[in-house]
Amino acid sequence: MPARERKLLQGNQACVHGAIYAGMRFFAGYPITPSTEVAEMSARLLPRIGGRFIQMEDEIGSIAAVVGASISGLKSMTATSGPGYSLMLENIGYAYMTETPCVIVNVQRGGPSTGLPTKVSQSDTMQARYGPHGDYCAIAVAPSTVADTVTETIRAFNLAERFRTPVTVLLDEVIAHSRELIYLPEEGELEIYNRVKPTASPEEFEAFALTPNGVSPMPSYGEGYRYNVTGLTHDTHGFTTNRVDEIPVKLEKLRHKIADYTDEIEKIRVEHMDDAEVAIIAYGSAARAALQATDIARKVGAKVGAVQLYSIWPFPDAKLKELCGRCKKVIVAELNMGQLITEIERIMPDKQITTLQRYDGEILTPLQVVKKIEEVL
Amino acid sequence: MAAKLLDKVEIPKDRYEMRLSGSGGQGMILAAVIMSEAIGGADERNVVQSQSYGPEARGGASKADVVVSENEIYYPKAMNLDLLLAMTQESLDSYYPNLKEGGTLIIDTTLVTDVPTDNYFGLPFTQLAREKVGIIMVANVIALAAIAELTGVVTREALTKAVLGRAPRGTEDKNRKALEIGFEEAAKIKK
Amino acid sequence: MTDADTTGKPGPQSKYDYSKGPAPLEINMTWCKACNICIALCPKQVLEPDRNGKPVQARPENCTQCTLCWIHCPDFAITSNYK
Amino acid sequence: MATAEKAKQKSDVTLHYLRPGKKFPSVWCPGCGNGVVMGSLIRAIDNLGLSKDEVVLVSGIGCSSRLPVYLDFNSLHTTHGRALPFATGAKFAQPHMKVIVITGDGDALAIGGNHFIHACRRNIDITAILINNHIYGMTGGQGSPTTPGGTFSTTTPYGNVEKHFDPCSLAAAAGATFVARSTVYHEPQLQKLIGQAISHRGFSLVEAISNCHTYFGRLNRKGDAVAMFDAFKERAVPVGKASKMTEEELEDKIVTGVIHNVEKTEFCDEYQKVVDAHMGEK
Repeated sequence: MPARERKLLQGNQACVHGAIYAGMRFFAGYPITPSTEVAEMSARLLPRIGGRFIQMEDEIGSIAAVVGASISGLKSMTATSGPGYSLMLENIGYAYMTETPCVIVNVQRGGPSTGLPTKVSQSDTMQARYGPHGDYCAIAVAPSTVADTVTETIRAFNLAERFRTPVTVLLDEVIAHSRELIYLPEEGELEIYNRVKPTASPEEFEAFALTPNGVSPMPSYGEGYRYNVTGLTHDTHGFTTNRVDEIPVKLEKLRHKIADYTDEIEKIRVEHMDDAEVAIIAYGSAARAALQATDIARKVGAKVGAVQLYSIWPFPDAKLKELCGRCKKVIVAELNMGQLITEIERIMPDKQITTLQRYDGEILTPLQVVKKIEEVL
Repeated sequence: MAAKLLDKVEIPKDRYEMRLSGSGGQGMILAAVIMSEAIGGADERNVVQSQSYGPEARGGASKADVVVSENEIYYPKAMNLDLLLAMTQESLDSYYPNLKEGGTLIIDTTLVTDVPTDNYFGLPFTQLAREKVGIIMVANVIALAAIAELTGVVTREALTKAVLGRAPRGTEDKNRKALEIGFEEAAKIKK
Repeated sequence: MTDADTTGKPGPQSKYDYSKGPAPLEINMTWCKACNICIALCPKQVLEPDRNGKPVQARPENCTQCTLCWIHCPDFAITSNYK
Repeated sequence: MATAEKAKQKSDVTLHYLRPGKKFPSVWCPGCGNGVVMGSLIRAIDNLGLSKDEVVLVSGIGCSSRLPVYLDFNSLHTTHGRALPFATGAKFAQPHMKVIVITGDGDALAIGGNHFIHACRRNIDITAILINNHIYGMTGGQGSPTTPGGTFSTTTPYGNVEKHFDPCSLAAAAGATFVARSTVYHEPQLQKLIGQAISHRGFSLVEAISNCHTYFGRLNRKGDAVAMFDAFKERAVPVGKASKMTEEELEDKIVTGVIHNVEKTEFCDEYQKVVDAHMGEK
């Protein structure tokens, strides 16, 4: 086997490689630190594979163009950061309602508002779940290394196509701007999922048909299925409805098509949890500090384990509960004032849960985590 | 046991942490990128390269870190520097406290005059670039060559390949020259 | 109430000569919202409102097929009926 | 009989483009000009001989934006003001499709104002049909960016103190390459202009002056639909004639016809050149 060459890539650049591997052929975005390299790399690479890049007038237009392109048949993505993500929420909500697959990369930075453009944060954790108004079920994945960013972006596209839904990739400034040597996956190495196309004739086609797994086959514009797409609550044909018997059907579809299949979405990394008395739960760059601290603390005999979440939403309730079953104490390490911890407290009311927060624009250090381990032990 | 945890912990020894520092425009980030690629091209060691980002990257103090390990690199930032390259007095003053005991300090004696230790390697990188190559822009390449020679973190061959891989077209000769000077001058002061 | 009220067709009192064929216009009284535009724009007073304000063909023999009524009908309720 | 045959065929052509399964009549008030524009659009598309599958109708929010759902095309009813960026994505993804945006004065010029000027600037091959009734209809008669100074709406109860946009001048200045205006009274002209706009390669705007007698008419004593249609007839001045008139003479007039028509490179075409030049590069 010929030696493969590693590439030195930033997280933001790796994200584009992953997206293209997954089939991305359309990118619309608006420059914002610290996500801009995603747009720059897309602008450079997409024409080379016959794809399309457009810099829109703002983030609202960017996600709108992404949804329009996806319905027209191209796998589409946009990338932004906190303030831009806030602007996108309107049409991310539209994508939930219209069940349009697309990927939104949010390279988190400090907030609220313009906040800290060049500093790391994980304070959009909850926004990725509850950002747009209304009831729906969200999917968010969270890489922590440059290599992860490739695989998680691919996973984000696969999940978007599988579940006909927008998927958020929660990056953060540290991963986005760090360079690491990575192997890019070779053709055929990773599985790529494409949206299910209708097999019914256009006459029999029902745009938002109820199916056993809740996902309706999705044609592209121009394929003969002239259906209506609307952000208004609609019936299975795509027509607006105000009927009390039809509204819950739509909302339950949005929820159950994801909530009933969480095992296909959840992904957790576990280190040293077999005999751990203390578990550290983290994601993204905070998880790297947690893993490092676990490694350090283990060497001096502390019975500590690390649990890294690769998918934040839907929250892996059952799996996490099972993983932490043995240990009495849990440390939640995150770069915000306590967002992930609310979910942990919800699912493990019987445990002693400690929070380790950092929100000064810097990444948690392994020694800070070790210190916290020492406190709770 | 618990109370003594912090006293006992050690920064993992499988990591080699470098910081290349200077002022904006001296090419420290590019140097760190080249160093990372040189290491990556040579063997299977892992590398994480990071830098200060933002307004400070456009002038003023500039730093770029390279963490090298044969194992998976968990924490992406430097914790305890094995090597500090300081191209200016300001960067030396800022980052010297992060250099671990017994770590390697390399300074540009053209611009650094006040060194808080006797245990260091000094070469006039900027002056060498100006006088022997004709452009000060390659001072960072001379420094990279010196790091390779003095620490053995990467071979001459791997570094040369990485530098030439990044050199803009038409500057290959000057970069080659800069590498030679760096290797030679560093060999002279190597202990 | 004549059948003109519900069908939009000429009533029995109309002078329209059915031997010449069906009435010039077909009016979909279900879609019509009685906006009065067709009645007002007709230059030959072919149409008159019924008691609901919807058009009936009071003087179908006057129709010149000028198209004004149906091109301005916002509800596609009028079609020309010449065969 | 030939003329009558033609008339018959034309009068029911609209029915062949209505979406099966969608209930009629429409949601609009009796006499609303939106329906007239819908008829013009259908007849223009039919005249061009476009297949239903190659047409995408995109709209935002507002009364006019309800139009696409009634028609048997690919339709995308989006969020307020955002029809143009959605359309941009759809068009750019499949440049061979005919993408037509149905929008209103509030949708296109207030909340969507930024998208509007940038779609014009890019000269992307999209046709925007802006149904201008000078007021917000769906939310109940509030002032819009085209509400004339001094007129009344529910949010300008003492008369509008703001200036209004001229969508055609705005579009032309922003880079649109085909700009035309007509009214719902001048249906044959409106239909013809829509046809020209769809055929035009580049960003085209057709401003259709329409009546909201329910709010704008009632609040400003302009009468019912018929009275407003009559006013459009009175106020319309063809663009050729208007060029010989003074500013004062043109006050309160509606200049109709092709306002602006130039050739410029189109966005998707230009991007395709980039793709052709760099395809396959590593």
